[in-house]
Amino acid sequence: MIEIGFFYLFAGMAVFAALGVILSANTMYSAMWLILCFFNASGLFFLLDAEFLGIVLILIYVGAVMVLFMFVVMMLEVNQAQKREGWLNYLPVGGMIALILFVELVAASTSGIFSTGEMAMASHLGAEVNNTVEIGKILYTEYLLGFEIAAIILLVALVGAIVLTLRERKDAKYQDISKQVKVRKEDRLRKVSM
Amino acid sequence: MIPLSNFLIVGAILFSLGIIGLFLNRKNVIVILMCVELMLLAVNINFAAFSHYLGDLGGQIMVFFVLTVAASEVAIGLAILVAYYRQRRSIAVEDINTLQG
Amino acid sequence: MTELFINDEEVTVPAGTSILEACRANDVEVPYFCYHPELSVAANCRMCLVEIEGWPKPAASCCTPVAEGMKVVTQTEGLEKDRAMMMEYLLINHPLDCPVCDQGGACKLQDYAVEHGEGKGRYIEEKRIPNDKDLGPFVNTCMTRCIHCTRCVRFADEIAGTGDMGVLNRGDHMLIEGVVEDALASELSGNLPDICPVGALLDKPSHDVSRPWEMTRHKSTCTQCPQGCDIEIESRNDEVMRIRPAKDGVEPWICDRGRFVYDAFRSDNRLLSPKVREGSALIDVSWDDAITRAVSLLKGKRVGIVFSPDWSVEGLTAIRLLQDVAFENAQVAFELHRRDTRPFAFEEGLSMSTKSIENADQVVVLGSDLRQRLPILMQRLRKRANANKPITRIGAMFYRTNADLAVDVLIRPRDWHAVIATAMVQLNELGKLAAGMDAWIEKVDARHDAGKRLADALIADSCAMLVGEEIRSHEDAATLIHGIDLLMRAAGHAEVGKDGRNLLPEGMNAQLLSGVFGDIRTSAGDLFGAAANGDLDTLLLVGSDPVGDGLFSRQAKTALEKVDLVQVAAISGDMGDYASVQLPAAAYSEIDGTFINMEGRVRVADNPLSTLGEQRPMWKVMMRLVQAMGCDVPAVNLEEVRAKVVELAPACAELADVWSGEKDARTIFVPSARNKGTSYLPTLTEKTKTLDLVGRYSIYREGAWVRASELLVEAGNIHAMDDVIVHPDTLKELGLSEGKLTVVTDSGEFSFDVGLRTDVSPGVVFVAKRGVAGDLSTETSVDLKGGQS
Amino acid sequence: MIKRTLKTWLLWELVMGLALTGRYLFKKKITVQYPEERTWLSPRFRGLHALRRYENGEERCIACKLCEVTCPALAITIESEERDDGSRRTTRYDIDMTKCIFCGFCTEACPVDAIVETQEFEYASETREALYYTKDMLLDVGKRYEPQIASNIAADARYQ
Amino acid sequence: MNLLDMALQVIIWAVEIVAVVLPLALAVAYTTYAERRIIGWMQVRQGCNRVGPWGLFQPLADGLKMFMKETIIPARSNKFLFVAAPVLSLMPAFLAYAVVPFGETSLFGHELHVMAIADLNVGILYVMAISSLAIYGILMAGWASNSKYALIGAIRATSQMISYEIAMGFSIVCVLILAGSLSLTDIVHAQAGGILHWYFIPLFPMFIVYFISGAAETNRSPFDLPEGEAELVAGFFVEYSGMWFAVFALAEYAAMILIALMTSILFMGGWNPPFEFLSFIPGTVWLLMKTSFFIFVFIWFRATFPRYRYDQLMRLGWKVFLPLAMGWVAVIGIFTYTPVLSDFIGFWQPWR
Repeated sequence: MIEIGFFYLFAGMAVFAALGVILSANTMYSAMWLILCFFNASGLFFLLDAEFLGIVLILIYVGAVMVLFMFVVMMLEVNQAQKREGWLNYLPVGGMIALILFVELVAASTSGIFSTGEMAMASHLGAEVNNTVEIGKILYTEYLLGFEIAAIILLVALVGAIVLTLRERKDAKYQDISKQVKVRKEDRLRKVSM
Repeated sequence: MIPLSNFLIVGAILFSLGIIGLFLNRKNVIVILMCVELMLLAVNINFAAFSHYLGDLGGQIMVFFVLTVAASEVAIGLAILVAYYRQRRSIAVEDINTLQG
Repeated sequence: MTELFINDEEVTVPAGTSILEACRANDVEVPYFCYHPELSVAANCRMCLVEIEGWPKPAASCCTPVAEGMKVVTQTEGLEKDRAMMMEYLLINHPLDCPVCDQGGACKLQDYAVEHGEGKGRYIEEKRIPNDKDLGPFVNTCMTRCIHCTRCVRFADEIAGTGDMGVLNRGDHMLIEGVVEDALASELSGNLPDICPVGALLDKPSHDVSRPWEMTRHKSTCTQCPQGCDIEIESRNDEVMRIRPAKDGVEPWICDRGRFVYDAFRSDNRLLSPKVREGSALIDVSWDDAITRAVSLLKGKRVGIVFSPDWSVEGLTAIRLLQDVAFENAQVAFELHRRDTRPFAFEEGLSMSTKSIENADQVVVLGSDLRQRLPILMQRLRKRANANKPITRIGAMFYRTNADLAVDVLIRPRDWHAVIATAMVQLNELGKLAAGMDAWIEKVDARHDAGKRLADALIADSCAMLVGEEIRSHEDAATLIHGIDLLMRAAGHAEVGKDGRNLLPEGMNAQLLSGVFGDIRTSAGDLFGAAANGDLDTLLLVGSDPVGDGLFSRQAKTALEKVDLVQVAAISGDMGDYASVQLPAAAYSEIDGTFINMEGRVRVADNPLSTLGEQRPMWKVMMRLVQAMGCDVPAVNLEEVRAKVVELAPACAELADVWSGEKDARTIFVPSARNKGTSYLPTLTEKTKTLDLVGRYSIYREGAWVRASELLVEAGNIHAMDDVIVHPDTLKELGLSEGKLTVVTDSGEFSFDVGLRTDVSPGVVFVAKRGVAGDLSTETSVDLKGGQS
Repeated sequence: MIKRTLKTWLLWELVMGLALTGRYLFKKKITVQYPEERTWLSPRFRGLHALRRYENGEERCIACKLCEVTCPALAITIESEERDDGSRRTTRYDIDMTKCIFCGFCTEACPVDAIVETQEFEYASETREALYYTKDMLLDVGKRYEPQIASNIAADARYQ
Repeated sequence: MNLLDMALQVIIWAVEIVAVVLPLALAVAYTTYAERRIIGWMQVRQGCNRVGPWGLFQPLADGLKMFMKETIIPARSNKFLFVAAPVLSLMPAFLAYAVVPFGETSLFGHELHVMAIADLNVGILYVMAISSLAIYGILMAGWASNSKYALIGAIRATSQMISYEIAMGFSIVCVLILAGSLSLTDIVHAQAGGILHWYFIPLFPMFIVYFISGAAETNRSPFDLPEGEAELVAGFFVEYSGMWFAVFALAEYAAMILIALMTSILFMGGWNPPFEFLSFIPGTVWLLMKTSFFIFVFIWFRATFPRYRYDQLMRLGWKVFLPLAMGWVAVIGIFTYTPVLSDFIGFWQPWR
């Protein structure tokens, strides 16, 4: 009972927040809505006994990715006024595509195999299983290759992002702190006998 | 007990909203990126749901990978955006069409 | 020219210059106290000592003329020592009260004590303490501070001509004394504090109020008389503290009236906010309300406009613009002293500069009390008289001048035709002719001996004819001026370059007025008459006070009681009793404006004081009225008003260059109008009354500003004379004695205290313009009766 | 070299810094407990202004306005006129204590020691208006602190 | 679970929450007092000693003053977010305490009961996740104020917090490797058995990294650049006054106490006494003593060190702490899985 209630709460909030994301005039608000959406998705994850993923979702998305979004929004001064210009032209096409997809997906998900039967209702992972431990176990065994690739992708993304945005300003002065710290009095001071 | 289809429908709704958002906010690359995140989230929900109901942790591992890729995508995407903004002082999608041949 | 060396630099100065002047001309600093460029040399302060090569002793540079090849040194150790000793000597009796002395901070003695004096005085004995003098309301004395430079004595002798300061005793007992222990009789006495190098003579009204460093100074033009002196207004927090002659002005002095009138700027009589009559009282309202009220009184009504000529060129032009746009058929008058509005052969304004008047071979003054009307011009003539150059004067009174006049003749105003005719006859005999003279001579039978004196003066090589108010306000003025014009032409004083025809105007900007308003001017008397007869609904009075000033006060009073009055003014005058609406306009200290003085000299005032209340520049008030009347506004800023000035008055075209900065205002003279075509023949009407009536002008009584200034009123009371004065012979002839007598006029009988003065022409009754007898000025002839009416 | 590396990695400098502050934690405190305890004030202390009078009751101020002109904060406003007995006196002598920077130039400039600064510094008020000292208030201050002012001037006279 | 049980559970939760939040609020208040006194002493001053005996009522007076003050909301700010921001920053600071175990007690039954509102098995992850949310309060405050100082302060704060969170995360990973659990209770249990078992011994560099990163994470001196008075006036909360300002201060001190608590739990053996013979003193007291010590050290830092320059701060985070922490993870990993070395490390790894 309680679970159903929570499900509808989380699901409803998530959908509502998603609407907020796409309808807000202010990019900052969009980001805030998206954060709310992620929170609720995390709630859904908890309902699915994926507490590790739920927390990681918050940690990564809310704690890092969205901050990055907000950062960029704050720094780039997006002109809000012209954001929505001419959206009506694209709404029919986009709406149509989205609608068709939506109908298809709903049809598929309600088409018997997922909506009825044992699989639809029964959880096949016991709640008492330590989700974190289990994930760890298969992540570092079965999916090790994938894990390594993901690590490399992250590394590439890290390097890529730095390469893209780092610029040494010609007109700015930099100091080498380790060099400063390393300095000893012998380097600067010379004894001269008079 | 929550039926699996409920999770799938939530995923479908979020995914569709993500698509509409793409069309609705064509001017603003940042919001477009957010919509992509939204769609990925929908996919993640599906993965997690299937994983749960099928009793296979592989789904959660997939979520894990999707998260990784999404984070990378955002980092790179925003980095490109910042670099572009420095060049053009604008991030409107129309202005980015100069990349066309 | 003489060449000499000052501190090893070769300089060239005119021969006869003193060394001190040579140094000053070449920016070499030489300290001095007693020297003053406008005064004679006294050489008694010994501060200006310089060393001259080959001379055994230092010489006083102010009284040593330069010589060819002279080698002057102004800075040596010896001289420093001498100067230090001089300073010590001067400071023996000088008190150390700089903190309480108004001169402190602007004091030569203080500056030189710092620059040249020793740090310490050795004199410990008692100082002497001369008594302070009472020199009237303008000059404060503190004689302990006096260093006996005698500048004031020389000023009183040479410039004021009154000689009422002098030196008593010698050496240590030397004292500066007023010859009469009373108020200074001079109308230039306010200059004494300016020339005093120490704090012995100080400005009394501003005494102990402010200090020199607190003052901000800005240049402006005095509009108190047609002379239009350059003044420097010293103000503190936008309150005028002092008015002084501008340092680089044309005249080194200004008169007391122009100096102390600032008292009126802050008087209660000042209009500082718009007022509207509610019942019997005037109450302050907003500009919008006042304008609405004014428009309700003006729009669609028959309006007469009377204004004062003392506004700036821009303000006056704005009045014309208002008339053009809003009241096309309105009558306009601006002269309260002119009975005859026919065009004059030469309109008001001088054709000569005051300097060339001073230097002319002959100066003829016809019927003018110059000392009262134009004290600064009189000071120039006095300098001329001191140099033994002739001045001829013909008038109804031996007006006091404090100068020796070569010829001074008394006539009665009704004799002017005869005088001119006689002069014409004289010139005819000498073969100096002008077309139209014969008709004159034929028409006038009477002859007057004064005409011969006039003719004598006219045969000089150059002659400056100063035609004064007795002729200008004469009922047949146009004819008389035509006659004088003929005389001048005949004598050859009318050619370009040596034009000597000067008609002394009533106020500022005469040259502009005859151009801008020449076609629509009317007599103020006629205008008031029309108003009194009900031919007008409303009077728009811009600045003047026709009840207090001018010839038509009785008519003005009748008219004002009859019609509505909208007044635009900086000062209310007596009009507060009549006005329905009063709109405040900025005084001359408060505007960016241009002024033209009687010589045609142009002055542009800028950096005005902040307005004290809600008053606005005249042109703005006028344009606001135009706008409120629902007409197109012809000019919305000062530049546009100035463009209109040039458009309306071609004579003032050069002003455009001044405003644009292309020309220096000092280089420009606006010429006064000449009406060549006019010719009138005398229409001799027999006077019904036996005695001529002449209004007597007083510097301290004429003008709303002056009457609002307590200081000037006080001075006026000191110098007051009886309301009516006559020559003793006149009374003797009539068998009367002085005291309360009845004056019989066309409009009634009035009783006055009649005083006796021997310098009045027999047969002439002088009335004080302001005061109880002011009402008589509309008349030109009266009878006297004994007893009270 | 080793010593340096060791020092760097063991955060030696930081530890020394902490040790220093740690030592001071136990030192005797030098705080003056203000209302109960007070520090000694120099005779040259520049506190609240006062206008003085002569012993016969006559105001010292002669309205020379030197203090007004020397005031760098433009805190002094003086208006003067000639009094009936012919002496020059102020009709208004205001000091705006909110503007005053207590530089003491006014006292230096005063030729008659009329404007002085007392050692009083506790004159806070609840309104700004109360800090606008008029002539009467300043004379009143002078009356209250005259003995102190006189002794301070006497103490400092040698160094003037 | 019937309704009564549910109601009972709710009441128990409520009591637990109150039992944590109230002392926490008081602790925050007296941390400010302690800070002022200690800094005062270190600067040879007295510090606040006027309100009440030894100035003990000073925090109350300050709180009263803050709440009486007018709250000014700038005219051109984003009103909603401006008001929401302090709440957003306070909420995670308090929320994190939900999983903090304050000790074990057998008061409520025979078995030992962990004194935590929720003894989550991923407790440490939870703390990490929640404390990373504190950024939003600051970010929103900076952005909604519509002031350049606030915005710069907020940007500084966020990038600083994100940067140091990574180093912090890696130092925690080291702890996890040793303890073999994400549960805070298990981590404490793993350190049982005296001071030698505490993790600050094998993980000494990580202990330092964690603690210093904690200072940076909570914007404490010498890493208080986001509120650098000299250049940013007051940083992200320039525009705040009165109550909302107090809320920010509350959040900052709560976060500071949390870091002190976490340091005690992760590295200093939590509620374990250093020596067995001292175990008569309750564990909670030990934990609070350790926490107090770390709070004192935070204050000590503030009294001692000058503020870092921003580029130096970033350099420290990314170029020193991050490699160091990652390297130490590798070292611990190598130790754990290399046969010979694992015997050494096994001493601290009870899961073996």
